[in-house]
Amino acid sequence: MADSSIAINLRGISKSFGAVQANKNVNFSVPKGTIHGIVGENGAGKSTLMSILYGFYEADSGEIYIDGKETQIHNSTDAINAGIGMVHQHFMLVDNFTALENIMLGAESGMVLAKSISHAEIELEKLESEFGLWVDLHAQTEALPVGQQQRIEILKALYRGAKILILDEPTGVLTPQEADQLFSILRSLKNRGTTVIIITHKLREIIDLTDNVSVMRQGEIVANLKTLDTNQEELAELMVGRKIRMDLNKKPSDPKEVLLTVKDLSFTDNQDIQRLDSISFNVHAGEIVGIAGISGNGQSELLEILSGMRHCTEGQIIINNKEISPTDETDAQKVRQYSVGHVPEDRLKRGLISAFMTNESSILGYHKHSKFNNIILTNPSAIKKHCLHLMESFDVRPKDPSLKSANFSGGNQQKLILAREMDPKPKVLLVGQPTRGVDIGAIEFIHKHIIDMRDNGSAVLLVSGELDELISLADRILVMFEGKIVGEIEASIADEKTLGLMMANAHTQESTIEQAI
Amino acid sequence: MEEILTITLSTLAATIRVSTPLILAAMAGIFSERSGVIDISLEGKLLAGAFIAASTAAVTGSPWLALAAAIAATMSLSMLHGFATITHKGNQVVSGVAINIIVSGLTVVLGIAWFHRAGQTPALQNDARFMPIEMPGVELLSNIPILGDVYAKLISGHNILVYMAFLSVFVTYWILFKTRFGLRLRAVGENPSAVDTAGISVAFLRYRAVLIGGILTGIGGTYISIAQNASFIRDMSAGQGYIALAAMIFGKWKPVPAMFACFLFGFLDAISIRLQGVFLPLIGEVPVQLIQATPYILTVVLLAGFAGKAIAPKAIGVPYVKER
Amino acid sequence: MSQAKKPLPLWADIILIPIINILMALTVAGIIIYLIGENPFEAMKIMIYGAFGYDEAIGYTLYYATNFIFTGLAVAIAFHAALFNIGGEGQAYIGGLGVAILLLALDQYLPFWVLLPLAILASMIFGALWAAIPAYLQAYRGSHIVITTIMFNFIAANLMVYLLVNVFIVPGSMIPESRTFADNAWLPFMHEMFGWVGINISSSPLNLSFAIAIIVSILIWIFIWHTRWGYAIRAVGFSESAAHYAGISNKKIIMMTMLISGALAGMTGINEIMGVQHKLLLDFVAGYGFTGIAVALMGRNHPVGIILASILFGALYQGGAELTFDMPNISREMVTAIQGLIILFSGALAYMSRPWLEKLFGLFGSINKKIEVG
Amino acid sequence: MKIIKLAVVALSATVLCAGDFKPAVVFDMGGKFDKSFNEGVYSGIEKFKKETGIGYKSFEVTNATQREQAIRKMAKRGGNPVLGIGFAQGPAIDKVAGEFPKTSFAIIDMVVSKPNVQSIIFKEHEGSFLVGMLAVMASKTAKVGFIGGMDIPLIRRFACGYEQGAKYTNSKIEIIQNMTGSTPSAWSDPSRGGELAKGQFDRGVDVIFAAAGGTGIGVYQAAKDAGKLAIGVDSNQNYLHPGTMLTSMVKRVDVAAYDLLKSVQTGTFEAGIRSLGLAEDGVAWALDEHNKALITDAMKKAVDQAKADIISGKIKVHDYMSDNTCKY
Repeated sequence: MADSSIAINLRGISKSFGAVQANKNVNFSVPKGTIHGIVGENGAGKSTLMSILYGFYEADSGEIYIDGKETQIHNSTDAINAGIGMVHQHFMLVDNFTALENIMLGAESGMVLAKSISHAEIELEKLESEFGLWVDLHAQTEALPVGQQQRIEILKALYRGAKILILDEPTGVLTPQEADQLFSILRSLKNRGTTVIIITHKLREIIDLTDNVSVMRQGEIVANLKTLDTNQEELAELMVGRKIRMDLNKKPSDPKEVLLTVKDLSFTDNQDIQRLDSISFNVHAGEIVGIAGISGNGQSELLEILSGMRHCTEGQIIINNKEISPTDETDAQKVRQYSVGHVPEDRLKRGLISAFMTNESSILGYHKHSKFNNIILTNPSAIKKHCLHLMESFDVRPKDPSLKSANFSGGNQQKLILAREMDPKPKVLLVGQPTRGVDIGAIEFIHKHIIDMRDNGSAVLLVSGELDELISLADRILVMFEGKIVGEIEASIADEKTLGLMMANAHTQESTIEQAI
Repeated sequence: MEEILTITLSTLAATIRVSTPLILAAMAGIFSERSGVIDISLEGKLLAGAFIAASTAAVTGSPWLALAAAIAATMSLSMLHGFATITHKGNQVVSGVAINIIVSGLTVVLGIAWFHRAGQTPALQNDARFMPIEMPGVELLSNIPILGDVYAKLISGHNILVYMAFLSVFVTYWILFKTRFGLRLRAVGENPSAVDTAGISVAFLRYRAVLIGGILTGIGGTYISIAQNASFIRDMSAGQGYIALAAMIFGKWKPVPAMFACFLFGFLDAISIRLQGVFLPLIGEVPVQLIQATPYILTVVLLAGFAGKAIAPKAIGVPYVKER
Repeated sequence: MSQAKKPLPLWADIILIPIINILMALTVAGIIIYLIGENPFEAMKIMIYGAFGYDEAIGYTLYYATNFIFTGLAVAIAFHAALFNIGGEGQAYIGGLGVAILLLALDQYLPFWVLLPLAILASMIFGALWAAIPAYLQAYRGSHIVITTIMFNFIAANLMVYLLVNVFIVPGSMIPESRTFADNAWLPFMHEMFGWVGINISSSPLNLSFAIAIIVSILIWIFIWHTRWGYAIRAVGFSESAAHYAGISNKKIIMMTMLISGALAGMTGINEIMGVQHKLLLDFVAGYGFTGIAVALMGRNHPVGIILASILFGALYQGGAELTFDMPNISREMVTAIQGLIILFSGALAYMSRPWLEKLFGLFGSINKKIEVG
Repeated sequence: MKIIKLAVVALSATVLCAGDFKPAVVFDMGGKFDKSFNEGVYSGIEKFKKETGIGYKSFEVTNATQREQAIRKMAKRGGNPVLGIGFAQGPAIDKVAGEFPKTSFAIIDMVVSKPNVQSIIFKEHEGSFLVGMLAVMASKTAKVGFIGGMDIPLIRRFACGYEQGAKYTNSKIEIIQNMTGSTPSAWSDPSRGGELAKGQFDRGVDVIFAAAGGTGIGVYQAAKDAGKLAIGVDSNQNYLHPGTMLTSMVKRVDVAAYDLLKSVQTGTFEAGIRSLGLAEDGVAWALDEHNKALITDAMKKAVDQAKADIISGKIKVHDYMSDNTCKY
C-alpha cells in the first residue's frame, strides 16, 4: 500500500462530537501534485475531516497515510511535520502581530528572535517571488485586507515546508477577482509539486480548479470523481442526495402597497469604516426581495439596522408608514412593535439561547409582551401554550417545551425561530440565511413557509449567501457591494453567473474590499 | 537645602524598597496575563512566598534556602492555578480568589502549628535575612556633593532581591519581545487558536507562563518577609498583590511602563508615610487614606479610558477550548 | 467507534456534583488538620456540635448565614448576567455606612417601625451606589468589572477609615466607632422575639434580619425566574448577542443587575449594623463579601442553594470558632482555608469530577440497557 | 475536734470557691505573641499556671463580633475570672458582666463601671516620662522620635509623657512624632513601622520610642539596621536587640494579670478601678543585662531621681486623657 505517488490516503476515518457523528468511515485519496476538491453542504463534515487531517481534532478511528506511509497525527505539530499546511476558514492570525511574526510563529529558527527574523525575511522573499504571493511583511496584520491575510496564511504553510496545502472555504470572503488570483497561485503551487485540497460548496470553483473531487454528505464520502468526468448538476445532486427541484411551485408575486422603505441609509462603524453607503429601496406587501452579495459587503449590517439592533448613521427607514430613524433611539423590541419579524443570520448566537428551555427561547424578543406577563410576574402557562402552538404549527420535534434549546437539531431550532417570528404575522419579515446548516428536509419546509408569508401579504427581505436560494425564493434581487446597492435584477431572469458578476461589481478594483468581516 | 535633599533621597529610597515586591508581582502578572491567564492570585502567592521564606529561614537560618523554598511554594500554587484554569478550564478569577483565601488562612494555620506564635514566625537574625549590600565606591563618591549621596542612598544599600526585581523588568522585556518564547507567549494571549494550529501546545505554553509568575512572586514574597522585615506576620502582603495587578494594568501589560507604575504607587505609599499629619499649603492636611486609595482610584480612572485606553490581551480570561 | 457521551441526569448535576466538591474540599482540609497533629474526625465532631449542638450555637450559625445569604445573592444575581461582582465586600461596607448615617441622624426622632424600612432602603441605596460606578464603567466604558470592583473594595476600606476616624468617632474615644444607636433603632434579636411569645432561648446575635434575608431570597427567586426582568438578565448572561437580537439592552441590564447586586450586598449592613453592632465600626464586613462568592458558587446561584450554602458556611464560621476553644492548635483561619478550598473545588474545579461521573453513569446506563435487552 | 472540723468546713468553703476558679483570658487582635501587650498578659498567667498548676482557657479574637461571643462563652463555661485584654473589649465586658453578675471580670486599659468588673489601667505617662528622659540623654543629635500605633488618646498619653520627660531633660530637644495608622492594623504592621523609623532617622533622629504593639518590631529592626537606638514598650523588649534597645517602658500587665488571678483565687478580688503607676510598680523602665552597657550611671541616677519626684508629687506628669490635650 506504500504508493508514494499518493500524497494523502484516508481510510475509515470516523469522528463524533457528543451525539453528532461528523465523519463516518471516510475513505479517499489524493494523488501528489493535484488539486483535490471536497464539496458538500454545510454540516456535511468537510471541515471536520480536514481538521482531523491537520491534527486539530483527533479521529475516533481510521488511518491516515501520507506519501504512502501510515502517519499518526495527534496534533498540528504532527501534521506540520508530515508536510501538511492548512488555511482555515477563520484565519488563525494574531491581529496585533506583523505579517512576518505571524508567519514565523511556531517555526522560528532559534531561541532569539532577531536571528529568526532575518532568516525568515530572506526565505519569504524567495517564496513571495516564486508564487507571486506579495505581502507587506512588516504591516500590522489587522490592518491588511482579507485577501492579504489569506496570503499570510498560505505563506505560513509554505514557510513550514508544506507539501500538502488544505484550504477551507477560501473564497467565501473574496471577490471573484481575488478568487481568480488565489486560483492562479494554487495552480502554480500545483505545478511545483504541491498537493492542494480545497473545501468549498461552490461548484463552479470545483469545475474551474480541481483535478479530482470528493462529495460529502452527512459525514460520509458519497463519491470520488475526476472533475473532467462530472458537471455541476451531477455534483449538486450528489451533495443533496436526490434530484433537486429548484422549482418551488411559486406563484408569481403580486406586490401591493409599500411596507418597507429605506432611504439614503448610511452606516459607519466605530472603527470609522463605512459599512453602508446611501442605500435606498422599497419592499412591497406580497413580495420577497433578496439581497445578494459576497459576505461582508454590508448585508449583515443592513439587516441589523432594519431590525433595530444597530443605529444607522444617516438616512431614513419607514416601516409600515412609521419612520423609525435616525434620530429615534430605537431597539429591536420597539421595531418588533411596528410589526417586524426578524430571523437572524446566526441562529445559535442570536436566534435563541441554547441554555434556555425552549419555552423561554420561544418568547425571545417578545418576552415583554402582555400576553406572556401579568402585572409583575410572567405567565408560565401562557408561555408554554405559546411554545406548543409554535412547535405544532412548524412541526418542531421533539415537541417538548421544557427541553433545552441546545438539544434540538439545527433544522428544528431554525423552524422554531421562524415559527416565533412568523407567528405574529408581521407586515415586514427580515430573514437572514434561513437555511444555513439546515438539513434538506427542513429547507423545503422553510422555503414554503417564507413564500406563504409573502402570499399572505407580508413584505419579505431575504439575505442569503446561497445564490440558488435567492433565485428560487426571491421576486427581485438587489446586489450589494461595498455597502452600496450596485444592481437589481428580476429573479425570474437571474442566474448564478450574472449574479456572480454583479456581486463582484466587475468594473471596480479588487483592492477596495477591505476590512470585510 | 541639605535637608530637602535628605528627605527627597530618603523618600525615593523608601519608594524603591516599597516598590520591589510590587515590581516582582507585576512582572509575574505580565507573564501570566500575556499568556491569557488572569492572575488575581498574585496576592496569595506573595503571602505564601513570604510565609514559606520566613519559616524556612527560621528553621535553617539560610536566606537562600528560604528563597528556594518560597519559589517552590509559589510555583506549586501556580501549578494549582494552571491545573484549575488550563487543564480543567475553570474560571480564572474564581481560581485566583480561591488561592488568595486558601493562602490567607493556611499561612496562619500552619504558622500556629509550626511555631505556636499566633501565626507569626520567629524573628530572624540578620544572617538568616537578605541584608543591604554596600556597593563598591560609596566611600570614594561620598565627597562628591549630591551624586555621592544619590549613589550611597539610592543606588547602593539595598538587598540583593531589590536588584533582582529591577533585573526582572529587563529580563521580562527581553523574553517577551526578543525571544521565541516571548513571541509565542504574546500570541497565545491574543489568539490561542493561531498558536495551536501553528503546532504549539497552548496548555504547555500557558503553564510555563504561569510558572514563571510563580518564580517571580516567590522572590517578591521572600523579599517581604525576610528582607524588608525579619519575620512573617499574618496577612503581611496587605493588598500588595492587588496593587501590583493595578500597576500592571496601569502599565498596559508592558514591563517597563508597569515598573514605572509600581514606582508611582510605591512613591505614593512612601509619601503617605511622610505626609502624615503634614499640612500642605492651600490643601490643608491631606487624609492619609486618600493617598493610600490613590493607586486604586488611578487604576479605575485608567480602566475607564479617561487616561488612555488599557487594552488587555484579547484572549485573556477565556479558557482555550477547540471550537466546534 | 467511540461511544457518544450521555449528559448527566439533572439530579447528579445539581446535587451530586456539589456534594462531591464539598467532600473533596473537606478531605483536603482534613488532611491539613491531620498534618497539624489533630484528629480531623474529632475536629469535625466539635465543629458540628459547635454549630448545631445547642440553641446559642444555632443562633450564631444563622447569624453568620444571614450575612452570607445577602452577599451570596449579590454575587449570584450578577453571575446570572455573566458579571463577576467581586466587590460585595465594599458594597456591604458602604451599605452599612448608609444604615448608620440614617440611624445616627434619625434614631432620636422616629420609632422603630419607621426606621426599619428606611434603614433597609438606605442600605440598599448605598450598596447599589457603590456598585453603580463599576457597573457604569463596565457598561459604557468597557472596564473589566472584576478589576474595578476589587479596586472599589480598597477604596471603600480607605473611605470608611477616613470617615470613622475623622467624622463618626466619638470624641475622646479610643476606638474608631460611632456612638451606639438609641434602642429604638435596634433590630429585635431572635431571643427577644421568642421571649415575647414566651419561648426562652439563649441570646445570640441572630436577629430579625434572618427573616428579612429569607424573604429577600424568595423575592430574588421570583425576580430571576418569574419576571420579564429576570428573563432579560438571564438572557444577557447566557448569550449577550441573542439578548441584543431580542432588543434587550446589555448596558441597561448590567446597570440594573449590578444595582440590585450592590443593594443585596449592602443589606449585610442591616444585619451587622442595625441588628448586631448597633453602631458603625471598622471592618464589620470581615470577609463576608468574599464568602458570598463561595456561597453563590456552591449554591449554584439559586436562592435555595444559597440559603443552604449560607447555613453551611455559617456552621463553618461558628463551628470553627468553637473549634479554636477546644483545639488550640487549630485557629479560626482553618475556616478561611476551608472556605478557599470550597471556592476552588466548587468554582474553579467544579467539573473536575464530571468526566468520570459521566463514565460511571455511562457504565450504569449500559448495564441497565443490557439488562433490558437480556 | 469540733472546732477543727468547723475550721475544715470553713476552709473547704474557700476551697470550693477555688474549685470554681477557672481563669479565662480573651486576647485581642494582636494575638498572645505580639511581643508586647498581649504577650505580657500571657507571660503573667503562664507564670501563675506554673506556680499553681491551675490551667486557664484562652481565646484570640479575630473579628469584632467575636469579642462578645468569646467573653460570653468563657463566662458561660464557668470561667472566673474572665479577663479581657485591651480597650476594644470594653463594650463586650460591659455587656456580658451584666449578664453574669456572679462572675468576676477584669479588663485592662479601659474603665468599665460594673459591680463585678475590675478595671486595670496604667499610668503610661509616668513611665513614658522616664524613658523620654533616657532618650534625650542617649541622643547625640538632640532629636528623638516617637512612633505610635493608632492615633488614639491612649497612645497620645504615651507620647505626651515622653515629650514632657524629654523636655524636662533638655528643653531644646526636637521630638518627631508619627502614628502608624488609624485602624487596628496599625498595631501589626512592621513594614510600615520600619519605614516610619527610617524616615525619622533620615531626619536626624537617633532614638525612637515605639508604642505601637507588633508594629514596633519593624521599628526596632530598622533601628538595629541603622545602628540607632530604640525604646520598647509594654513588655521588656530589651532582649530583642541588645545594644539597640536602649530600654523598655514596661507596663507590668504580667504582674497585673498575675495579681488578678491570685486575688480571685484567694477571694480578695475587688471590683473597681486599679490604677497602676510608678508608685505601684505598674509602670517602669527596664534595666537588665541586655541594655546595661547603654545606660550610664548618670542616666540611671537622673531617672531614679525623677521617679522619686514623680512618686512624691514633686514632678507632675500630665495625663493626656484627663483633658485630651498635652499641656504641661
